[in-house]
Amino acid sequence: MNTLFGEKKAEAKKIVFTSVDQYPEAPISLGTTLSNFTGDWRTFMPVVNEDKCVKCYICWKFCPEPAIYIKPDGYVAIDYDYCKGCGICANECPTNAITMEKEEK
Amino acid sequence: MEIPESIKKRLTLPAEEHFYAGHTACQGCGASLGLRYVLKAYGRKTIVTIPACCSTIIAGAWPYNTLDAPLFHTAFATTGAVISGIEAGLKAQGYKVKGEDGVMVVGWAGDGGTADIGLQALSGFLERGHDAVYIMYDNEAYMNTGIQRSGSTPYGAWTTNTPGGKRHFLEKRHKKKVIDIVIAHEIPYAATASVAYPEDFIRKLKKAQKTPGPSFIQLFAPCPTGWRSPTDKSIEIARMAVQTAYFPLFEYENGKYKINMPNPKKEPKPIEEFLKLQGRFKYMTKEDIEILQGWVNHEWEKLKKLAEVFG
Amino acid sequence: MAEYKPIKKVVSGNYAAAYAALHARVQVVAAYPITPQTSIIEKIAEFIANGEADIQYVPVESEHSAMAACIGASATGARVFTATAAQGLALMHEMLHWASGARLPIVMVNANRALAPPWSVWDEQTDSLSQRDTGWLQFYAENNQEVYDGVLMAFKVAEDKRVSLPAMVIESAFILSHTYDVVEMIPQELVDEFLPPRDPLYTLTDFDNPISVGALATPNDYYEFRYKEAMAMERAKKVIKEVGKEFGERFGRDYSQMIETYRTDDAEIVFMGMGSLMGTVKEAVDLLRKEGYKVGAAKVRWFRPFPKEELYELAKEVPAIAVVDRNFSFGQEGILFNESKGVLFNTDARPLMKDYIVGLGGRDFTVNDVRAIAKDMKKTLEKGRVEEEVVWYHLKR
Amino acid sequence: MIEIRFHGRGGQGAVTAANILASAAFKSGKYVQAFPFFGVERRGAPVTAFTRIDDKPIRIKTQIYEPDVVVVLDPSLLDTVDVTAGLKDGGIVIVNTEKSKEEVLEKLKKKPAKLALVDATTIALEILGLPITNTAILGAVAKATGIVDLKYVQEAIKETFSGTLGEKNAKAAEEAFNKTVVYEL
Repeated sequence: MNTLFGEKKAEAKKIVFTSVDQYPEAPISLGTTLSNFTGDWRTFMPVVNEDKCVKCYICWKFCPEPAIYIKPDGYVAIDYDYCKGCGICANECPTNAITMEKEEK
Repeated sequence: MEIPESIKKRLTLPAEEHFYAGHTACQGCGASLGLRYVLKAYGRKTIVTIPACCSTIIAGAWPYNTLDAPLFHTAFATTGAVISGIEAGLKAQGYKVKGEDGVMVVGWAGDGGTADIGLQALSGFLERGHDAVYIMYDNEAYMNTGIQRSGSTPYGAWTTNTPGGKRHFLEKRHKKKVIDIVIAHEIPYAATASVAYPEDFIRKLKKAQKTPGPSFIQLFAPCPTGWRSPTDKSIEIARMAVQTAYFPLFEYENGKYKINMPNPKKEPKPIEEFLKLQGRFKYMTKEDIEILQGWVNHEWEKLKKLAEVFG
Repeated sequence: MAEYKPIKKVVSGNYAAAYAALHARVQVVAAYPITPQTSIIEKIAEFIANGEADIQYVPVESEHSAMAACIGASATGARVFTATAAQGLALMHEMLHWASGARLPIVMVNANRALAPPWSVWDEQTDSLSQRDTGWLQFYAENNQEVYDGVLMAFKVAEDKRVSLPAMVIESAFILSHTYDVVEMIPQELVDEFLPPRDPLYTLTDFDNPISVGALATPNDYYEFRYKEAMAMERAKKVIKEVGKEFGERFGRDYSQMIETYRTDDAEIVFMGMGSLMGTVKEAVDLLRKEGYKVGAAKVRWFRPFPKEELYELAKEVPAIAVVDRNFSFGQEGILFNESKGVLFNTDARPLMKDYIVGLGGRDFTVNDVRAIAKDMKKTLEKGRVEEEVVWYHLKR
Repeated sequence: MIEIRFHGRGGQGAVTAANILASAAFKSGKYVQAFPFFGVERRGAPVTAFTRIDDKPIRIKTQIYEPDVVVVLDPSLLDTVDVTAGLKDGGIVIVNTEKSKEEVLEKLKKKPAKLALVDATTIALEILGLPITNTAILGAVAKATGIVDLKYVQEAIKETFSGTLGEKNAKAAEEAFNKTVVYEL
């Protein structure tokens, strides 16, 4: 699976309770935020140009989500389910291999 | 997805990720990056305490947890006290706390929760010498409540309760030097760090882990929403804060000061380089900028002197 | 079960509390000094200094931090104890909610003390009663023995998974805290049998399955957690009675009643109140009985959860109840009186009820005062109606 | 029930005396209660402390208004405090003083049934090297009232003060016991 969180992401699900009996006794968490796809916050989407990418991983380093992952071939890719489109990756990329493009929705 | 070993070697940060995506931080949030780095450094054998702040939300609304580590949400003023209690509770039950294989007890609080309402609890924590790490992520205002000034807000900054306008009413107080207050407690290890320099930050986190007793790191973490800055500029702004010596990176270790960045032998960049990237400073007059530059110069000289005398 | 041979000691209420904490094998104590609580923590510090106790002691910089540190420690699964009074309790207020909301069974002794201004260090219950909505169980001790027993029972009730809520054991400033009295202590191995190590509802130390505690809950979820807490408090009544009964079976002092009644069977007038003043009331009841008054006493041991059912059982048999409130809610009346009346509203129990505000700020409340109240109450009974509902009994007129 | 009131000055140990007396009585099988007047007195100010002794558990939680016994640790208090206030008929007054019976009686507003005098200060200075009279005076209490045996007083003293300090204080009590003069009035 092409994502940073792999199986965890696949297993993540929304937890919604319809009866008080389903709630835990104390307010403790029951899952991760991986079920929350924040990709729809995005206006501009980062697009990676592998021809320019030098595999420095600066974009990976500075992604606040994190939504950038490293593929087996060493190039980076973006998990658009989570990427909010902040543009830090594009701004920090030393070779301008990432561009922010208006997203068709 | 597992990163290939050949690539892992080339990464400048730990490959392991213990900070889940899907969190609800604003676009370009410096604080969320900071949390990501903390968990990279310490892994999941870490108990994190977060008081009221943006990270309360970032870390996940019930029933979700953004952290792949135990997390206790607590009241605004209490970070220092709660981590003291967690450390005591762990020790009482025979856990090793801090050190390479110990449980890491981490307080993660904003500047308001540290410089203002949580200052007393912070002081108590430092003074008593608990084995825990307190990280103040500094975005220079109460961002979670909607951008109000804190003790850590710099001179000249617009906030919603120090608004710039026709009558020119801006923040007229200089940034509170929380790190200096912390150092006055003469704890074993204190440092400043920036999300623009994660390798440096993680090195400092590791040092804090190895050093027995309380450690404190003040982490500069831009907030595009509150700073009225473009979301893609967060790292650039944080870098500029260091390069202008507005927020120099240094360490205080066993009584000795060490400046990491910028280079003390070189003239820092003018403060305007930092200010111009952010809308919050747009109401500042030329005189205001001079006043702020004067403060930066004074503090920078002071730090250099400290590093020279107690280096 | 080993045979129970009590160890009798002459100790202050504060020392009784400290010994109880020691015998309960508390693991963490975080506290801040305040008169008249201080000697509890001093005594515990002395236990530690003498090597009699293995306790992580956190001398914090405020009561707000004291409760915060207790909360942190309790969330790791440790057994946690603290103590405070008045101003300190008020400063803790925010964190009291936190402890109960996070369902942490911390036990705290509060030495009832009047709130300033004007400054006072003397007895009054308004400090603890104004925390009645924080989700803490509240046990009011009549004497030093009940302070000791109360702390041990409070841990057992609070830590019961059906409850998992914090508990406050309340003693009177000086009248108990600094008064030396004979206390029967329980040998350690028998305390251990009664109170096994804590088995927490959750802990922060499960690193393989990490949880967050207390995250933001939206209007869609918050409500259910409050209901859960309300039900836990309701279940606490049953647990209190079970634990109180077990305590009686093991150690001879039965606490299965949340309201302890004294000579109420044929009583026309029952004095109802909480804490140390009820000792004086019982003494007065004996004297007044000899003088021909048909009087009895009802001591409310647990104010939270409020023993509604027991109060109803009492009220339906008794023509008149004189509530002695060492507390006051401004804009209303004495707090026990107020709550008691409320409990009876939808029942067929309709005793004449009057509220006597007594002993605020440590004003001494004596046998003669109880006699005067009995006389006044008798007049009310003869008239068959309550004319003056709230009486500021000691007021200089 | 016997109710005893101690008058002293802050720092002289009146409260400790009340507690030790209670412990001693407890050792002889009694129920006891001991407490200070709940004030905020500092060192040197007049202080009051109380002990109740009974054959059955003591429930009453009020201050003592009508004592059976009054113990005065500091003779100068006779001039400033009405030490016999509320003293029961048939009551006993015990005073640490070097003055004569007549001189003391002149200062008392109410004549007790029994007056016991001892120069506890001199005894304390000789044995302890300090003018702290709270343990010595308990010897006088044992002698004048018979409420409690001297040996229990000494045991209770040794439990309160460990080691040589306990031994010395116990000796002071014994010395005072022997030197106390009791007048039936």
